[in-house]
Amino acid sequence: MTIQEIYDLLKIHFNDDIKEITDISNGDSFITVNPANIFDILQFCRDYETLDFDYLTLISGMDSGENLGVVYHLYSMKFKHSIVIKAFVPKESPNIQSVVYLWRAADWHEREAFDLIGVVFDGHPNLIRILCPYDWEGHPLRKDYVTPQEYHGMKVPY
Amino acid sequence: MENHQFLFNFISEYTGDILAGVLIAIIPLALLLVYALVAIYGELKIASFIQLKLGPMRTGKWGLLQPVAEVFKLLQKEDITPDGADKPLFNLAPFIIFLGCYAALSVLPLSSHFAPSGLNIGLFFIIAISSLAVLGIVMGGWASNNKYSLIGAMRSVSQIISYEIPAAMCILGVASMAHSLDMNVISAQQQGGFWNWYVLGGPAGISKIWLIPFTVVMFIVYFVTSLAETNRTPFDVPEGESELVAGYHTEYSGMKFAFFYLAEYGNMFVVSAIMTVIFFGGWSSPFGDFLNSPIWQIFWFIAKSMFFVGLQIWLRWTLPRTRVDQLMYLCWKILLPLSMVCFLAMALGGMLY
Amino acid sequence: MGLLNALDNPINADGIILGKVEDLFNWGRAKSNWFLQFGLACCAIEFMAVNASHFDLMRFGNIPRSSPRQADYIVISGTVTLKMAERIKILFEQIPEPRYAISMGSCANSGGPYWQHGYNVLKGIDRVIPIDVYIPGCPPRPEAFEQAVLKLQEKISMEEIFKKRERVAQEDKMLESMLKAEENNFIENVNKHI
Amino acid sequence: MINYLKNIIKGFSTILVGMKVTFINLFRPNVTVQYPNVHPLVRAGSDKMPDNARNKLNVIIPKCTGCKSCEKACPVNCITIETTKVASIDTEKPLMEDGKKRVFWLSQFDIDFAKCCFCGLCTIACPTSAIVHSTDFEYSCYDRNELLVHFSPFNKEQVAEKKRILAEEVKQKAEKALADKQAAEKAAQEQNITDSKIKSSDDQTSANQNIQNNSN
Repeated sequence: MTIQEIYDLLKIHFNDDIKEITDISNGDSFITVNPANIFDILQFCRDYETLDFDYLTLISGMDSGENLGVVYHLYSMKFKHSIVIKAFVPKESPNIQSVVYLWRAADWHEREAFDLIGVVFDGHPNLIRILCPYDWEGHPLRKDYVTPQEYHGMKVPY
Repeated sequence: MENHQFLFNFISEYTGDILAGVLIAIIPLALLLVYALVAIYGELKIASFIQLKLGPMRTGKWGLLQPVAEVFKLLQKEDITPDGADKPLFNLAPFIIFLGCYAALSVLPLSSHFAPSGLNIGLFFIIAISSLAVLGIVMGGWASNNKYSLIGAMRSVSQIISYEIPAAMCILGVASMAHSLDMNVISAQQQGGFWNWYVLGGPAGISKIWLIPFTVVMFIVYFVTSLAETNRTPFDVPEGESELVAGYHTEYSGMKFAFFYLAEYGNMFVVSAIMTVIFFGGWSSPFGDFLNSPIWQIFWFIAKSMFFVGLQIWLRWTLPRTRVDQLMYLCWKILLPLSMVCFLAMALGGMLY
Repeated sequence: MGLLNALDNPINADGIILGKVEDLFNWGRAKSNWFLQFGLACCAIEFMAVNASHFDLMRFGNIPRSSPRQADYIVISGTVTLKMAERIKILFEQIPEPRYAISMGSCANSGGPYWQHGYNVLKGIDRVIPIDVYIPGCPPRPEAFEQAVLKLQEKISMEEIFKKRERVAQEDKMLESMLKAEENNFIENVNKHI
Repeated sequence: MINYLKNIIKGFSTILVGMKVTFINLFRPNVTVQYPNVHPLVRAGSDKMPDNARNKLNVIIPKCTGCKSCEKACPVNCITIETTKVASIDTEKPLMEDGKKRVFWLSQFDIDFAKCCFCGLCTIACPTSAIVHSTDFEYSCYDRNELLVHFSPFNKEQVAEKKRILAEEVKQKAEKALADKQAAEKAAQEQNITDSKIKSSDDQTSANQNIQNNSN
């Protein structure tokens, strides 16, 4: 299925939750959805007969300035089609439903997104830092992140 | 005061004996130390040649002084005793291990006229004294207060104790054929050419030919167990670098580690020497009376032992490390049945001849 | 080297070679360096090449040990993150004296490509442990590493082990100068305010 | 039971095969190159160090134009270049390698090899190939500051001297310019006066002419 067909199918089932489709000619076109309903949408994507996205390639977090974004790359082993879904959450309350129960692969991806961007995945079984030390302060890949002067007595800037 | 008087009397009465004891004790020690230098150098070089490289090259000619440099290095290295360690046990462990192999040397007959101690139960003594190594290892592993040390020590204990049973079977088999536990007697029985060695059925005419397969298998079983008892690859799970940092001697540094090092090579020599005595004729020349004078006997004994040490080193750089369960499988399910079957055959041979 | 120095010394009339015990020990220390196996990033791959047959680090008497207690020097080969820096410190402190450290590659020297923007990279391992030899390169050639080992051996054979170690003395000196500078600053400030 | 014995024999024989392999290796010639004895530059064949090996960077100062392309190309900002203009009153008249007149002194050309990632982008960016990878790899050192290599031929005093000369020239120029300006202003004023005089005389002459014309 092409991304337009997927978009149409999702639009039929989820109506207002599916916001828009952004066409990128030489890259992955993506569909922006409502973060509140992300779990149902992704579950639909996984379970619907003609979609059958059984493989979660990647979850990445992003900082678009005023909002935090979560990007899901899905792939279907059966139909060989893929889709990119984006959901934007406000910086003040960056909460989004976890999809660990749909794909186990989401576990570490979500921890990484939490660690570096600070998106909070509700319902994640073990949402702790994965790359940075546990006592690290802040989320380093945010645009307003300020590099600390010192960590455990070690000077950080050059 | 009375005690002193007693001691004085004792010393004055036995001065000659004590002096002789000390002198005789020094010979195996010197042998052991010189051998350790040679073995360490040999190990490095053989390992390097097998890997198509050169090994130590820049310490003297062909790196010949490498072990000497290592001794000087280890002598001045800081001696660390960890804070949480059980200090007396920690400091005692390397010496106990060294004691094990040093004491075993005392009954090895270097030639027909020289054995540091002509014990008539030599083989039995060696089986008993080699258990000291286990004690030292478990002491070191426990006292280090380090979980890797402890796991390594536990593995080592289970391994050595398991492998002692097939090893004892092999020694018993030969003892039953030789009707003796005296290592000098066993060596003397095998004089008159390599045909009389126990690995080829012992000194009993042509009719012993049915025994040869059993004795050869027995020798192989003993060789495998000797590898396991000295914690050499492929059975060096107690110090497996990939899992436990350095096993039971993780926390040892400086001279204490040097003692572990020395004891490992010393144990290699001891098991090789036992192998030589019980299977390969001890000090006896392989060519009958040719070159069989007492001085040449020392040469034969050491040459044979060093051959097996070389074999162990060669095997070390050939095989990867076994898994712990494979190790136990090999011992209990293969070596023990094999050694029992061979023991029966050898006992039968002992009854017949 | 030490032994050769001793042999170079004049032989007196009785044919006795005079040399220092220190030279003998330094010779042993320089020629037998056991290193701690410790790889962090791409430099570790080059480090493996140094140990392998073609370049053969064992020629210099360098034998790998897996326990820091038995090692003489540690090779920091790769990017040191702040998380790892603390572990490196622990490992280095576990090496018994006299101990040495080689910093291999740009990342360990100064943070390398991450020196400007790496929020999580330690900008130079010498902020955590004292380094004896720095090897530039990204990663350095195996020959460069061997040269560093020779350089380390040179340094060891020059040391006076029965005196205070050079590095310790240096650290003391640094501390002293720092204190002095602080004092001077203080005096200057006071003078300004007066 | 048969399987069991077969396994034992198989295990034993495979060990013998492995030992055979290592035994053959024991007597094969080794592949080691002995570095301090045999330098990689003089080795034969494939053991020789490749020409494109990423070793220490070398800057050929006479070729350098001070364009700072390498500084911009460097992904880790390990190159620092400072140029000082050549003063016209300077007694030294430097030339480039190709005989052109030099416009800039390279008062500072530092490469910090502790930061350098040896990517070679600067060698590509350089228009005159003044910065190249050399074959030198033996420059490990005891102190990290030694890795900050100054390629500029000047030391601090010389740089200060050059800067002083330049400042002097600038000052002279400024004075000259000021003087020129003042002179020009003065001249202009004088010119104005004379101009007006000339103009007035012109007017007169033209008036005279007119008168003459009229009279004619």
